[in-house]
Amino acid sequence: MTYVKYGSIILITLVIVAGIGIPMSLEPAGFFEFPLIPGLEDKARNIFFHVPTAWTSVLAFLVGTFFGIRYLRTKNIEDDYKSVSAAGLGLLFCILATVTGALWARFNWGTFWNWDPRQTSIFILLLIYGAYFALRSAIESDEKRASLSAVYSIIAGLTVPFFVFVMPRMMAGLHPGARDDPSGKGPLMQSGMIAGNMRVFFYLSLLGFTLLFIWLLNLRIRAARLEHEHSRQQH
Amino acid sequence: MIDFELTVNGLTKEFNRRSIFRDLSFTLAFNESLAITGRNGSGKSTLVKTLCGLLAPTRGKVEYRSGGTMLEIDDAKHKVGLVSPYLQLYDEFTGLENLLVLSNIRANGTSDHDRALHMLERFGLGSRQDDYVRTYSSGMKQRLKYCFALLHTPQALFLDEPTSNLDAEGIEIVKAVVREQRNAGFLVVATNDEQEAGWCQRRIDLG
Amino acid sequence: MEEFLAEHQLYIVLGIVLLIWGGIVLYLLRLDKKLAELEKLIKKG
Amino acid sequence: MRSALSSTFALFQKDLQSELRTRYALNALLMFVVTSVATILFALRSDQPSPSTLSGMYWVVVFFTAMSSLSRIFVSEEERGTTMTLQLVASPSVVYFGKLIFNAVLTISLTVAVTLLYTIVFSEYFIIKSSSIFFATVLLGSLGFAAAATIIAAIVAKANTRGTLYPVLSFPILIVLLMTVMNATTKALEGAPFSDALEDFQILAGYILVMTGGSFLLFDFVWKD
Repeated sequence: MTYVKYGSIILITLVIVAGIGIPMSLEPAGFFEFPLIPGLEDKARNIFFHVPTAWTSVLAFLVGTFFGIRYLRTKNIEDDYKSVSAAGLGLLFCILATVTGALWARFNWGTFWNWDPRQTSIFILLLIYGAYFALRSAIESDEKRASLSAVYSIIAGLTVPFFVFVMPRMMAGLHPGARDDPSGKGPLMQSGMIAGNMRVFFYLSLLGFTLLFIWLLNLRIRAARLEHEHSRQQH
Repeated sequence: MIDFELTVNGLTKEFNRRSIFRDLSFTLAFNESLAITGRNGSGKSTLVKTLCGLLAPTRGKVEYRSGGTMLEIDDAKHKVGLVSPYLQLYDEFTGLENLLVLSNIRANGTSDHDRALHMLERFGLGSRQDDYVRTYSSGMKQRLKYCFALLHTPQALFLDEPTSNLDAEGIEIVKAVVREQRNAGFLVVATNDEQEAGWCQRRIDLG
Repeated sequence: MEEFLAEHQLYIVLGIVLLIWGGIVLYLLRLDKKLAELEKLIKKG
Repeated sequence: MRSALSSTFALFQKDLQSELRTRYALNALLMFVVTSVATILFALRSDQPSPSTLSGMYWVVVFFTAMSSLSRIFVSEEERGTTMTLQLVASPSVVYFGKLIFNAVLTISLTVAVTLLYTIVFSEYFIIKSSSIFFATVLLGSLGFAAAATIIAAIVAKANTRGTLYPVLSFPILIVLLMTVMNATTKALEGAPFSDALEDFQILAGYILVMTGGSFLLFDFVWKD
């Protein structure tokens, strides 16, 4: 956990410094210059911060569902609070991804919300998290709450592959990789544009946020365990 | 004699991290009977539900054996009869329809119309068999629950508060049922009443 | 405001970084409060 | 196997008979369809709705009406205290499939009612040009609806705030289905050739299979206390 903790701090600090500090030029020379993309300019730097939040919220959903499945198999209440802790963090990062995404969209595409496939996906993820917590608050028995919310998160997870197929076909996309994007990759991912240095920092950022998620999850689970043990002593 | 028995091993049930009962172990063989006693809220009904396979235990095992081989819980349920205040029948059906519908759903080949009529007759519901259950009094509903529980000649009969809402005549019929069950399988009675607990050979007190 | 941000787009990036940072800090503060409450409870119990 | 099938059918019959007698879901369902279509009529008044607007409106009515009645299938058992009775006489898979068939029949009759009403009130605009696409969409859509709605109904029946919780839980699960059926219905109203909608039907069929399979495997955990 020490590596995770300091790793996440160092990586995210590094990415913030590099992501904001490294200058941009139309013809980058060397590693310490990002390519300047007309129309995106400095906003391209958002990729280091906005995308990892969305990634973390999806990761949290997967982790939460994984522990949900494990609860159904073991009926060990500890798996349930691991699952709910992951979901709580997922909700946090989902909100962050939605808000930062809306802000970026405002200055890049003109409006806060465009119903672009990825915006729709993150909105649905937000709805799923909302429904998950609404369900949990409506059940009194601990065991019942644990198994029903696990079942719900699995059922919700089952619809995810469909979104991957359905969404891009149904609506015009603005994000890179959408149907009507001629290059199929979007300006940021186009070969040569992000290649090299930007990509390095992007992956470092993903790693940093993943480590941050593991650290926060660990803290949250420890708190939940304390709470659990305390209420057990009360009885 | 048919070899049908229930083995309970280390049975524990917890609700909201509070244990209802802990580490129960016993065996019930053919012809045996067991009374479960205890205060209100001591977990009598929970134990009965767990034994019938309606509640999953937190730890431990409930196993039914017929002729030495263990039964899957869904097969065992076909040999279980239960009368419980938590178990209700359908208000919008008549007494007879309830029995027929439920035995059709059970579908282990014995959707016996005559048997249903016989049970209704035995519990004094013959004249009301074609009336909707919502018009029944609470005592009549209790009698109908007995008809449902005994319809498929269960080898394990569980009675939770066996005489609630019953009049003197009803109680006499129940006593006769209890006597017969001793030769047809085994019997479990959950009750507060000393006299009813006395119908059984053995007793578990949940405190 | 609009024009200023269009000129100095780095501030949009800065805003987004601060938003994410703020969200995480809020979460940590809540967790901290929760732990403090638990400590109090456990000391008492 | 055979006895499981006949049990499932007997359970379906019981629910059907019970519904025909009490008309809990049916009356609410009809009133809901009529009022929501009337509201749409007021809102559109003299406008000329496009095929995509109409197909959207069609499924909005189906969604909200279904939300008012599909959850009853488990809630009514829970409220009357007959859950235990069913647990005693039937295995979880029998209960799930029996209830699923009932919900599917209910949804199909709901779409029939909405279709009839739409053809009457929007006689100029709601013209099904490609009936093969339309019927396949409505049939597959209803089955998908029932598959997802049944497991959610089972979950909701065990919670406290059932009425409000049901649409909240169902909507995220049903969005994919709604988007696909709206898309396919638009094609049917525009008179596209059948092959144009094949991709939508594949998605719908996949959805039905995944939802039914998943619910079947998970139903045990929901149904048993």
